[in-house]
Amino acid sequence: MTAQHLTDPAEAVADIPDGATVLIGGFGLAGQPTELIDALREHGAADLTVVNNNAGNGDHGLAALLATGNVRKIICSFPRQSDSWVFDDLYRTGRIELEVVPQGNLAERMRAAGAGIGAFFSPTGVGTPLAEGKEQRTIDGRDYVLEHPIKGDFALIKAHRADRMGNLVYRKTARNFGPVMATAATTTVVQVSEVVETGELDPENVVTPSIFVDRVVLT
Amino acid sequence: MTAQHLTDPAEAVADIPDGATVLIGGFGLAGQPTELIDALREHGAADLTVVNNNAGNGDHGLAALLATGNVRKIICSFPRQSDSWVFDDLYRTGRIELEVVPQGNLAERMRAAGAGIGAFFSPTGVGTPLAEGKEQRTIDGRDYVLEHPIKGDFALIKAHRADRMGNLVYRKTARNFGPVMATAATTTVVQVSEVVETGELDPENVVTPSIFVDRVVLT
Amino acid sequence: MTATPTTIEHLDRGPLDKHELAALVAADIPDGAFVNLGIGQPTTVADHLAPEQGVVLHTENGMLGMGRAAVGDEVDPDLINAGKVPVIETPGASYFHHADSFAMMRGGHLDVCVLGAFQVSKGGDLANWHTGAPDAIPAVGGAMDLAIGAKDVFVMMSLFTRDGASKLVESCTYPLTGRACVSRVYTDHAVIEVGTAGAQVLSTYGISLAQLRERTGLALA
Amino acid sequence: MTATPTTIEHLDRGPLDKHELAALVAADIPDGAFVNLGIGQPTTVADHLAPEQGVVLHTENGMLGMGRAAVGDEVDPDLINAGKVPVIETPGASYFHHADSFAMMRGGHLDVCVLGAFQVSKGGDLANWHTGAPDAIPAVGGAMDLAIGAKDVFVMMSLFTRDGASKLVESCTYPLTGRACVSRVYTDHAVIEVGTAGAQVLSTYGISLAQLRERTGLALA
Repeated sequence: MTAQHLTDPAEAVADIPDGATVLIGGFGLAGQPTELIDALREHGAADLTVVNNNAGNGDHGLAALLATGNVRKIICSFPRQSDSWVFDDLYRTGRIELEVVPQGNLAERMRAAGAGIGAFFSPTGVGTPLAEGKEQRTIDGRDYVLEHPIKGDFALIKAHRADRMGNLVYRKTARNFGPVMATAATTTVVQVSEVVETGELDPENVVTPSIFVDRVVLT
Repeated sequence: MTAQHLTDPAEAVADIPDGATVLIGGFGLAGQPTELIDALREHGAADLTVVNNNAGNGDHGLAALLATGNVRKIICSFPRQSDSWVFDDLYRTGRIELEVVPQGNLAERMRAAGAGIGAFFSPTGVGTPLAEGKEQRTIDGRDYVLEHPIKGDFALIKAHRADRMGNLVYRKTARNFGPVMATAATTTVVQVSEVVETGELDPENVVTPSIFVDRVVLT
Repeated sequence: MTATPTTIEHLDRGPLDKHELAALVAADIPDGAFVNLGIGQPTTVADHLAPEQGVVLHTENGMLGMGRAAVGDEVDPDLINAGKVPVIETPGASYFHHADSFAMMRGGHLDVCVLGAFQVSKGGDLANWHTGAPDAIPAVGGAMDLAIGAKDVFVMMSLFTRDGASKLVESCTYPLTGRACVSRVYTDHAVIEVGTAGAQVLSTYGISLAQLRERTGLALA
Repeated sequence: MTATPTTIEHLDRGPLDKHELAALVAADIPDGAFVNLGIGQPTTVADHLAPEQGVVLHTENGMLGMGRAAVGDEVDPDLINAGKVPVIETPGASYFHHADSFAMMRGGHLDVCVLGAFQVSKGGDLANWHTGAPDAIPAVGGAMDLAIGAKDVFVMMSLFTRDGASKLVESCTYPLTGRACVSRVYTDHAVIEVGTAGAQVLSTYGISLAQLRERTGLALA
């Protein structure tokens, strides 16, 4: 289906239900879908599971979403930062669940969800506390941990440019988790800074094909 | 290491030893590294395992390589075609081993080799003869077959354009197996129709980063 | 629960010819769907897709937005479909490598895949890659990935072999391509929903439901 | 088998300062290597890489060919390194998404990764992500992927804690980041090869091998 084009971030996230798993793109500010996160916060769905590389910085964006108390669980690789006080407080007072996942496993588990892989033996984390309780196997003399997919009900990501169909290109390291999350969610919502006519993106250079994109919000 | 640039295909394949596993790109003629295959045939390494989508067509290219008797085993998805008489004869007379792999498993197993994945549960092939003897598992109500990586000693692929460092771009559906095979082999040899100066390829549009490319042959 | 649909019997006509069958399949593909058309007969469905349907064709050798067969100067050896036929590119197309292309299929992102078959079982098992002949050289290509790689898998086939045996069967005798993967079977004589709930005939052409039950030997609803 | 190397004792000088240590690591990186420099002290290695070495830097957030820190107008919020510091692009750079970037690491394609550490064991176990303090919030980032994601993993650290305890240990007391993954440890007092064959001191700075054995409490070769 050709992507739905919207101008109001609120409309783009209005059907995210309580209890949803939401994949949120970005690494630092690069690729962070700020307007979509703000819209989700204002929308107010409760009991969310959020997947992001971090657990919010300062008082804005993801941190502000966490501060509403509507996020039941966060799955991330690096929650603890100098300015992650919102998360830190929620965590220390037992008001948020945390699943820490090595960054490469986080990316690969979402890739697996998008690619129909049931589970995979990962080389990362073997012999560490993060592998405890997980199935391990030695294959060709190397040890691996079995990791399972992380699938999202929604993905909120940021890209640079979309065409009318929903094909996407990104900018520099802002690409980060966007292309993977787009494949791993049932509904993918993208905020972009530019929309061009279909045919204006070179087919050789499309990074996320339109099949993975449901809604495009020009911000 | 910046890719080594050569003009003689023979030099590019001269160190492929007997017994090597060689991943050969292409789907039909699109992306087929014809000059490299011919050079490998003339080089004459014996006891090879070849991975390709098919098992040669007509009397040229891969079929001519098979005809030398130097290929002990072929791993492919679709050996039997109207013009695969070279392979057909070798197979029916017991002179070549065949491992038939569903095309998606073939691609994903090479991707796993390149990505350090020890094995993965694939949704493809469950309940079919190609899953016999393989470990199966039900995960979240769906059945999967455990598949293992296919790693190459060498990959011979074709791209459209390389820069001096070895970054690659492809042309249309000739991209097919190239980017995956480049990641899955110890030594990747690429034939291209154009070499440009480093910096001339847009970093956003590089498909195979130079880290995966060892030798570039301008043909 | 939806009510059990009534079978529509078209008795004022003969069976569907190949063009009619392709048109029927094309009409059932939802607007804007991402679709893979298998090699052979399914390819003809493309000729019946209306531009306003906005269907986007996927070819597993690495492209979305595949267009019609290339003619004359359009032929480009680097731009072919899964049947290795030169095709053209449509606006909004994209290219990707084989692992990404099959991830797209296996991840369930395609809406519809249309395939040919030797046999389909009432439960939706598909056999379309191997006759089981002991001297046949096995060759599977993307068949098994396509079988499990779309939200809906439509099969297009003649309902009976030349010998009159039903290709819709209680359980497949040919080696399977995929288990419980087909959602609907389009044949010259009938369109039938299949799946774990059993087979449900949606419409017949030139044959009554009763005759269909008799000729297939199946307890069709 | 190579002959056991002789330890070179530099007794005419004190321990290496941070710049000297970074320069030493930089000099040991092979020409043309693809290298990931971890956050913190390892980042300083970049300042000592000579352009003619042709080293290509990887940053795990999706780039090969990362350049130096951006200054002034060069700062682009979309172009940052794994430490979230704005950087510049070098000719021949490429961008890719997170799964491809970590596949590159985990697939063993990087030649060298340089990391900091809390502890390294003689056998090459690495502890650099968690102090094990019961109230600490766990945070791993890419540490575990980097630990197993390069042909050679170099650790840069001070050899002793402020309390004088050796950070090179018989076996790590902190939670592990990776098992048997470090190949060489660069410290202010010594450069030591580690691994399943045990620890081998390559050079000392301002300390003798005998003193090193005494202060670390390890049977160093």
